[in-house]
Amino acid sequence: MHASAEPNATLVTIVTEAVLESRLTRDLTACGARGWTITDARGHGPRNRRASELEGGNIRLETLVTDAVATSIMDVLSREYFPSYAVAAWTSAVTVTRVERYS
Amino acid sequence: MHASAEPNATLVTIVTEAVLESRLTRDLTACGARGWTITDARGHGPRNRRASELEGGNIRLETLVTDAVATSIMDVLSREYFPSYAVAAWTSAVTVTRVERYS
Amino acid sequence: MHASAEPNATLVTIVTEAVLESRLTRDLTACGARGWTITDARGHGPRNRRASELEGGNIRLETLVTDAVATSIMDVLSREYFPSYAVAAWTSAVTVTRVERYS
Amino acid sequence: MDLTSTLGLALENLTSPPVLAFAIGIIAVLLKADLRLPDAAYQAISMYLLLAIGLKGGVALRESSPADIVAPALIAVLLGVLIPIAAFGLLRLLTRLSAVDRGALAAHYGSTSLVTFTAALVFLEAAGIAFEGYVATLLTLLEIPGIIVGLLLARRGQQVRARSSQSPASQRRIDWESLREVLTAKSVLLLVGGLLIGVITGPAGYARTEPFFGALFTGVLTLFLLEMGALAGRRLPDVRTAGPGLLAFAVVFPVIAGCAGVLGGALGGMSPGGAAVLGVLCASASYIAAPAAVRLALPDANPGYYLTASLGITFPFNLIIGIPLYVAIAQAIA
Amino acid sequence: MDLTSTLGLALENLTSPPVLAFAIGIIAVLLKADLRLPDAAYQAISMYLLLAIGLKGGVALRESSPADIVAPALIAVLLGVLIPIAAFGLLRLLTRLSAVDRGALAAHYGSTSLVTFTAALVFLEAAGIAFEGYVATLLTLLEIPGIIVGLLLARRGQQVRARSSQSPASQRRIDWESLREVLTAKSVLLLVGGLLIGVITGPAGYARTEPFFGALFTGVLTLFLLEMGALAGRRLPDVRTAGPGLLAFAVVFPVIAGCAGVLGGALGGMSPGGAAVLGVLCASASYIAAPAAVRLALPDANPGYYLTASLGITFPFNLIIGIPLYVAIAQAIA
Amino acid sequence: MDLTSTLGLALENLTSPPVLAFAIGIIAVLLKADLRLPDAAYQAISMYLLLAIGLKGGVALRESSPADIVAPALIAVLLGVLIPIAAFGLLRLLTRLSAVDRGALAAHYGSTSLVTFTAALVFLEAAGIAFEGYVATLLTLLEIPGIIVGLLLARRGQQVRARSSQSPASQRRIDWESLREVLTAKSVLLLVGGLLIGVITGPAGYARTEPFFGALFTGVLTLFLLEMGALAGRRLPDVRTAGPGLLAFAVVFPVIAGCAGVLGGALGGMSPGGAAVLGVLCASASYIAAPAAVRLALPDANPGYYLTASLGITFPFNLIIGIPLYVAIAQAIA
Ligand SMILES: Nc1ncnc2c1ncn2[C@@H]1O[C@H](COP(=O)(O)O)[C@@H](O)[C@H]1O
Ligand SMILES: Nc1ncnc2c1ncn2[C@@H]1O[C@H](COP(=O)(O)O)[C@@H](O)[C@H]1O
Ligand SMILES: Nc1ncnc2c1ncn2[C@@H]1O[C@H](COP(=O)(O)O)[C@@H](O)[C@H]1O
Ligand code: NA
Ligand code: NA
Ligand code: NA
Repeated sequence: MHASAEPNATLVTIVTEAVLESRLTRDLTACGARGWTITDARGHGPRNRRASELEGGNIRLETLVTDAVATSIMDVLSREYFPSYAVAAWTSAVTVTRVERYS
Repeated sequence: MHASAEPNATLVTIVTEAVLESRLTRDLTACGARGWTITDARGHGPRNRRASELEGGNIRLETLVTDAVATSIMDVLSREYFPSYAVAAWTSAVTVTRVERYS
Repeated sequence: MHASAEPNATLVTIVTEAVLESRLTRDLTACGARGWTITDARGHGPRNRRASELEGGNIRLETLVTDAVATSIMDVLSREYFPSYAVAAWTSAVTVTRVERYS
Repeated sequence: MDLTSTLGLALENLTSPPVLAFAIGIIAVLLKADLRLPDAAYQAISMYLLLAIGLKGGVALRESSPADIVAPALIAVLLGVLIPIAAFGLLRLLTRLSAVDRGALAAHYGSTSLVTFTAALVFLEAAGIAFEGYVATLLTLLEIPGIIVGLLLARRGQQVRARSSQSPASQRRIDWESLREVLTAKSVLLLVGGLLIGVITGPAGYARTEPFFGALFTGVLTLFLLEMGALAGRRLPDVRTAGPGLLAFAVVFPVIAGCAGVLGGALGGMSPGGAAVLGVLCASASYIAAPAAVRLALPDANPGYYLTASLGITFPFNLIIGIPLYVAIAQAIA
Repeated sequence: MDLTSTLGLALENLTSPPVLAFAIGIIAVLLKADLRLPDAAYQAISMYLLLAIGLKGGVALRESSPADIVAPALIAVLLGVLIPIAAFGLLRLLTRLSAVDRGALAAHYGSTSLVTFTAALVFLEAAGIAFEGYVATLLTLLEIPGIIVGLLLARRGQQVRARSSQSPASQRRIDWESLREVLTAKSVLLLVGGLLIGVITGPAGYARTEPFFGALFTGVLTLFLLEMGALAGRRLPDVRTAGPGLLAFAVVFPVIAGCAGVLGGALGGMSPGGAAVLGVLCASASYIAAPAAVRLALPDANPGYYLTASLGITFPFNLIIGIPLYVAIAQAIA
Repeated sequence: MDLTSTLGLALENLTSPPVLAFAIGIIAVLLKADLRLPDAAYQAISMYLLLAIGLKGGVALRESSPADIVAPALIAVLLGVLIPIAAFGLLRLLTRLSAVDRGALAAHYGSTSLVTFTAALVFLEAAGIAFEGYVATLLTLLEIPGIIVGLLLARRGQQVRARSSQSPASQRRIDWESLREVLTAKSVLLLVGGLLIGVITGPAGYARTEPFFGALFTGVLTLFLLEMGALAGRRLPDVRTAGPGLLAFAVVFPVIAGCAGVLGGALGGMSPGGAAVLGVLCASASYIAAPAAVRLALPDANPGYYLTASLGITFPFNLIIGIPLYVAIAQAIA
């Protein structure tokens, strides 16, 4: 393993339609996430059915959470977002120093 | 291992000159990528030779693919992009739930 | 392991206040980083005390470095940035092809 | 009003810079070029148009007596409720779309299009036809109700179906909190805000901002319609898949709703110009507020239907044919 | 000058489009709506305002004899040094804030607010009150010194405390390199650049750019104040936590500094209009350059104090009450 | 035309707001400050300038008889082919650059610079010198051919070398698909679109958009040249490394090509003003379309050469000295 230290947190990355931003952050908070970082993005995917481009394209949201919170976020996404909206989401193992901030 | 589950997909991240966007996405499609997410970016690198800043700086592209597609993308980058253009690229192991969407 | 190859570099991701951009890149260079990629971002965190929104929100900076450089970056962050500024930072293990560019 | 002057109006509209810019925007898409404005410019110009319309409307509103406005305002709200219901019904006749898709379309046609309204004002001013200053108030009144009626129609349709099929998706409740954010969006506030500023500051205060909010208006709209042409043009490939029923709806319904609006305006005692503007408001379909609200509240509705109909067909139709048509009808009636 | 005309000035200010737009921006925040301009538009409009002020000031500067400017310029620089010292002292009386927080606030009140200045010019022009063309020069002179004095005051306070407590954070030195970047920022360069262009090109050259830099000015400011209202409004919830001492400071200190400015202007031989502008410059608190510099140099200072005071209280106070007040005082003195 | 009036022209140019703003932009870079516009504003203003030029040109085009345009148009296309060939040849004499780098430079000097053209129009209008309305058509005709000729010259040079050295990079084919996207870019479409709108709508339609597209033009250009100064200034450090040969080329070649353009215009029957504009078109080097196309098609060409020459040297040279020079020559010839 080549990283500075063993992974001790999970990074969940979610790409979805910009119109969902406020609903998504509310859902993340409910799952236990205490922070997130958002950038504006554009993209292309296998489905490509979406609302007006007028509202801007996608957002790319990252949230650093515990494993348990990550699992509950992926559950909410699977249940509430995947069936109806344009979403891509993935998790990865990362290392943080102030782990108490993210749990 | 601390992620929600074992990694089951590869995330390829490519940072390059904005003027290459359409050529790059065509090449990714040819390699088998079925989706990608792009954000506008700026940067600094060891080479730093590039086209007009007028055309905007860099793009940062992420594509979630299978291991095989990732390998073929890195091959194309090494052959067609690294020699002549400003590019930084890396891959990492990530976990997705709807793995069939990315293969 | 599912990535194209074993990890051979460390990706440090830093999210912080936009007003710190030039100071941060100077510090990264001093730590040995030879390149970085920046995107504009917005976010929410457990502290949320920051300068004027007038100066724009956050930046999200990524730098691909060796393990040793990553450690020294995290040290500088812990000493100089964490106590006073809004920062989130994490490291992860990634795979690059032209490893000499990043060390 | 005779045919010659109607054709004259139509020709004047067709050769005006805003409509020509719209055509160039569409042609650019066909040539695979991208004439879109940067997103920030698009947002800033939208805000400018809304504030300018509000301001000018507010200054004019000072001169209207409240008594003059009551009837047109009530008629507008009534139309805002009836039009989506009529759309929902007509779509059942013309198409085989599901209740959700019909509700989504009803929400779009029940609401209004800022740019179509703006183009109508510019057209009337160029043609020297007077209209009431309070039409900006009617725009504000008509923006939201139609969307809510459309969503409720879709929801009712879903529940009827759900009772038999028990599909879990249809059990989901509307997320009113998210919807509130969409519906109290910038547009209503900027219009109302502009109206208030105009009413309070009056002609003297307005005069100093006129070079910005007044003189530039047609030019800015021209630049903006380039972008709208690009947006509409990107919807054109989907027109083929929309089916003949939806296509017919997107052309016929605006005319019906437009006539209803003109008639309502005339009954409410408005001048021909004002009645024509109410007609345009009724005929136009929303392409900003409604899509965002529908995407959140009715994720199963297909954007391929509602965006294509409102932005790809009805918007160009109104811009090119509808506006002079409703003006001609209003002049004939009055 | 009698009370009637003072009230007339106040009313004219309150019903002007820029001030009304500011109010709408605040109200929108209370309604949880977001009327903010896209960031790129905000930046571009700021650059436009700075260049336009510089240009116009430069053209007027040609007509001033250097002798007329020397006294007001010296007085302005003196005020730029004294005002932050006075603020630092008054804050010690009124609040229990630490030296760092008081220094941070001193830096803000020692500097100036472009938009308050702009609004004052627009107000004077609307009221038909003349002022010296070189006031833009005074704006430039006053922007930076106050910030540096404020930072030094904070630093001295920190060192005094550090000698006893030995806290490591207070040993950190100011990062002058980063600060230089902040302080030689766009604003000073655009102002000075505009002044130079104006001086060299003169009335003839300016005339061709007047439709852009002159005629649009009030309208653009109106659009911009919508955004400023949104920014100020977002600070309002923090006002409660700021404490009565800071609140009092944010209202009382502008009046004191404003009177000092008016007096200084009158002593320097300026017209009532010009003295009023110098009063506005002294009374206004920076909300761009100072926050950025303070954030870098004094990270331990709480933005909740300095942003709330400068942007949430003093800015609206000056815009609504301060400007006509300083004008009335200047007219009374002269 | 005598020397006095030539110097008068030069001075008038040097003291005009656009040129002064350009100088401020350069100076800001030397002071390590950043006066750049946000990217979205840069894009939006570019679109505005292109549309405005097209529109005005189109309105004027209505008055021209097609017969008048044929000769200048043919001459323009001819120059568009000959100029890059001449540049390619002269670079072989003056420098030791590779064929690829010379081809890249030829592509830049074969194409044109929108902002230089715009500045020339503003200069002529300020000086009260008439020019043909169809010059915007010539701009459109000259933008693309020179780029393609330059790329082909570079490619031929590469293949000649490749036949002996067998380097794999030179086997790569030009990616015409990507190039098509770059070359059918916004600029040509906006110009042609604007021309069409202008031709169709005519003076009456244009009049209503004139406050936006006409009156603001010089002011907007002034703001824009601030940014162009920043861009050019950022290239200046590279001038030292460019070598004396390239430096000489970047100053001498514009004068040669400018004279060719003026002569061609005069032979084609254009007025002195019109011939001067054709001279400016020939003398100017592209800094948008050409760099993007060259970066894609000739990745091995060094941007340090072509951007520095076109943006860092030739652009300021034309703006400050070239434009009045070509006008003076045109007036002397005619
Ligand atoms: N394989 C992928 N890699 C990265 N991003 C993706 C991928 N597939 C989809 N996306 C992103 O997810 C969004 C929604 O995808 P879709 O639901 O297929 O339209 C796209 O617009 C992309 O931004
Ligand atoms: N070590 C690095 N970490 C992250 N991004 C990098 C790194 N090196 C280069 N880049 C990005 O890749 C782009 C091209 O690098 P270069 O080819 O060296 O100019 C830069 O502009 C950066 O955005
Ligand atoms: N858990 C998290 N995941 C991702 N980004 C975060 C997280 N917490 C904080 N951030 C980012 O770091 C910035 C500063 O956080 P804070 O210091 O808590 O205000 C926020 O504005 C976010 O952009
Ligand atoms: Na409607
Ligand atoms: Na002050
Ligand atoms: Na040329």
